[in-house]
Amino acid sequence: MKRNNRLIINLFALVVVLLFGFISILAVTDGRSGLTMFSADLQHRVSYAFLLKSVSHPERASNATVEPGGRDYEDGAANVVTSVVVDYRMLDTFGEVLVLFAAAAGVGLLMTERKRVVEHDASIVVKTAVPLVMLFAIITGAYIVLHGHLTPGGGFPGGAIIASGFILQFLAFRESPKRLIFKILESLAGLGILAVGLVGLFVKGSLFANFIATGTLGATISAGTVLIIYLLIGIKVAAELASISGDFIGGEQRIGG
Amino acid sequence: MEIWVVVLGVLMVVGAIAVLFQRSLRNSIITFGIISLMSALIMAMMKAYDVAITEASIGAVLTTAIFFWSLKRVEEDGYDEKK
Amino acid sequence: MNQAILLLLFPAAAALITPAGSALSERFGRGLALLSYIAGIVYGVVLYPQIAASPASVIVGNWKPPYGINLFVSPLSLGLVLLIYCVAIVILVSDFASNRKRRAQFYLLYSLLTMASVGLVLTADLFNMFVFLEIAGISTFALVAVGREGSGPAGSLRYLVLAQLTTLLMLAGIGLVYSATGVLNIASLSRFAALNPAVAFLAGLLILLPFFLEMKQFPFNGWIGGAYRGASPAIGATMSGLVTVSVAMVLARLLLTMMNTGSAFGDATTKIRTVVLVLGAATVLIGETAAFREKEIKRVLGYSSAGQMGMIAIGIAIASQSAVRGILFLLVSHTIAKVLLFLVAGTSARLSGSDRWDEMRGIARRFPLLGMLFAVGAMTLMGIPLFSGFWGKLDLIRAAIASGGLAVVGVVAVLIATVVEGVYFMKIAHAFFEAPAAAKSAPPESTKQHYGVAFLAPALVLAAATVILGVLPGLIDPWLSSATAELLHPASGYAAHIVTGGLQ
Amino acid sequence: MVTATFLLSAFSLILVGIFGMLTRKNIIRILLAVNILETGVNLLLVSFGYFRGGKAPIITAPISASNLPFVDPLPQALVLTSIVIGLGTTALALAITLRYYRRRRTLEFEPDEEDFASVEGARTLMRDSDDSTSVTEGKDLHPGSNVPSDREPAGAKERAK
Repeated sequence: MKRNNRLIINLFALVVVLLFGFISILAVTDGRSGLTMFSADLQHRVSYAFLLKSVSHPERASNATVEPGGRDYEDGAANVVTSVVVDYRMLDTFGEVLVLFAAAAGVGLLMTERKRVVEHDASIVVKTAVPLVMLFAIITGAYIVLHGHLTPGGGFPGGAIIASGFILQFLAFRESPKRLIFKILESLAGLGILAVGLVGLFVKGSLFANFIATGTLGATISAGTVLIIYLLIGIKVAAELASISGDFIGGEQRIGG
Repeated sequence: MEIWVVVLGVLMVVGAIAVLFQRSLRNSIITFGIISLMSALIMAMMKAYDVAITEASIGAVLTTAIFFWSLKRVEEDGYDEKK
Repeated sequence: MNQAILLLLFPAAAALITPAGSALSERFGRGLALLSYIAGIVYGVVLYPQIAASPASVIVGNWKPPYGINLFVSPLSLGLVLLIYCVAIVILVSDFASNRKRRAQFYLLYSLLTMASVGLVLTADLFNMFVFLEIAGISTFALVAVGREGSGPAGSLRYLVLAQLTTLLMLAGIGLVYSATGVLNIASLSRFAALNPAVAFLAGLLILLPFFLEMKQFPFNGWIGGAYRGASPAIGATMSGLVTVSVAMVLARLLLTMMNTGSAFGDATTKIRTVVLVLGAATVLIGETAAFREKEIKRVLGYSSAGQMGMIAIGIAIASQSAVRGILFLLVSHTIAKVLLFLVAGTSARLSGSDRWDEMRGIARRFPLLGMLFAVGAMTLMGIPLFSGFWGKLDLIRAAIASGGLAVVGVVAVLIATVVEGVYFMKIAHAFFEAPAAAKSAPPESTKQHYGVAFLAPALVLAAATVILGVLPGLIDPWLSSATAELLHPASGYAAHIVTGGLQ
Repeated sequence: MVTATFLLSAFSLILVGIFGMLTRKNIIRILLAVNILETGVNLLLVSFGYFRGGKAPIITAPISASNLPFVDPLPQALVLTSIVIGLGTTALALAITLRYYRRRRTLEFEPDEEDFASVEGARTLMRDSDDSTSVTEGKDLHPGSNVPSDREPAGAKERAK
């Protein structure tokens, strides 16, 4: 009996899914008048003003020009995706930082003790190689975080790469590192981001407003608070992902060998 | 460039179906990791390099790693797929 | 007026400080959380006269909508924010009565959940709404999973999987709307050029999906049983009291302000509202009958919330003046009464040692005040006159009859549900007031602790609020009329206050 | 044509993800399906922002209103956020799954509601740790006894009838 009621559920789900797919494709290719999926080309999207960095005066966007080396644009990041993530739509990113914060807290709260049987230690090769690889991981990650406003990448991938350095250390060296350092780092970096936001609120009149001159487009130190916020996000994401992974890998109980 | 897009797209969908119907959990997680990497590649083809790096470093590597760690911990706790 | 965003930041700051602070002392997290909610209330009350005079569009980063993100602080949203903070304080205080030693992360997650609910009420940007929905989701899953050892994780997982399904489909809907219109702001969409009817219907429904789930609407309420059994009473009260306020408000905001005849969703609006009405009516019937069959008191309250949210969905779908007044009143009175009932359920479960109401025989005899509080909460939900629920249901039913057509189906569902509600609340009350079972009565020492001031104070405050609102509904009339004006006339009440920089 | 391929592959990933979530019983497989759905939605969003012949939105040469050869940066920003949210949710879900397994000894998700209801309800609250964090700081609830809780209070089941 068990076998075919699984089959019925599968078939029913298949029908539901195909129906949903059919209806959506039908809706999207509908011929009637009105805006459809491809109606808004780049000129008619908000990103037009993001690309031309003329959000504070969108009516002059059509004759705005932006070039590397230009000074004091309203947003100094050469990488427009970073300027959207960290400057134009910063509240999303602040919310998203809190999502990771909640996830780290949830994992910390829920993770159960680990009963791990340890047969043998990591070989000498691993033990000597890991610190080296860790160093490269952290340097690469730091590079990606610090150049977030110029090249693709930024706080999130950079932080993840730095965290992968720490994860290597958890895996190779048995004793679990003191994780309080990650908790405090995470909390401070989060407070740092909120502080930058509040300074923007009280100095420039609205939360996360850029209160530092945005310098020349494309320079290493440019884009004002965008660089600072992405740095803090990088630290926070690195600390959080390291502590989440540390919770999953769990401490070592030397039961075996 | 067209051909690669079609090939990758089809491969990803086949991989996604494979994830659901593979017998061993370990193979499904590996297949999922491959799909995430392929999606990072497709994003790079769509000139979305920021997202490609993030998808590769977080979506593919860390998510797959967390799945493996959980599977490992559950197996240590007495879980056996054959049972 | 961009300082109003501080309303949102108090609990966020408390959450961010907690990990570092919890190293100092264990009680640090709890005190900080309460402090941040009190600060939110004080700031909100100070702000209210200014906002009542002219609603404020709070922008972030000095970028005007539709380019930047804006929050819309109006009497409606500020009133609900204050309600959310009050409910959060009451629930946290009542949680002290339970003998559970909560870890710092519990309060951290609770503050993030409160902040997310406040954010949902205030935000005027679609993707921002998605992010706040995810924060609320993640905090709720963790808080439910940490509840009852056996069924907490199971209930939380089912809830998580369903919530992820609907939230990710909402993201696809947001992508579709952006690809068609080029904007993500609700005010801009409320007066944008019309979308193709089929695209509008599909995108509109996809965007509403997670709110159907959070409001426990019919096809998406498979998770209620497991989640409400697994969660501890405080978290059950939060899910039914705190989260539903923000989710119902957002559904009203989307369905009335964003989707109206002049908006991007144009003539698909009527079709979407019919779907909401039908789902609401089905939920009312299914929710109440499920509550009727339940043996565990927390699940009874969970399913009864589903029924009440179904009524609110019907009211939103009817979208007439008195319907919106009715459901706003119903939303406020349901929140107060439901949190009160969860407090009573939690305490009587602790006193009688079991979750099932048929095992709590005679508890009202031993603790008459407990029985009285339960009666007040139950009568409010049933809509008995002299209690606040009555006025809400009256307006709703009057509006439904006036608007005729499919709304009459809604009325029939509401009336049947009220009868079913009455029956099962009577059944529970009967069990409560019955002659006490001789066998197990909790030792007196723990009685004082469970029944102490930490339970009584918040419960009495809630009961008083319900009765006052029931006897003088005029108290919140000005708030109701300005809220209804804002929701039903988006051009003058909502979009006019949002200074947008070009592109509609 | 290329955009249509991107959209179609993303959309089919969504459909496979939804199908997986509705039909699988093993929790880890359901969570894999959630991630497939999420990858599909992310791909869909990025392909909404893709314009044929566009370049990555990084300003390396002078641009003006007439010469904007870029793809749309905004969907990329949305997907950046969505990917990290997906990681957070998956990490939390797996932590809950570990706790679920610790207690139920199985990864099959369909708990038999009714059977568990009678046991769960009947058990007196005092004995059952209402909040595991208070009783044992994450330690195993019944040290040593690996007896799943369903079999334990057989007596309670009779009394509950």
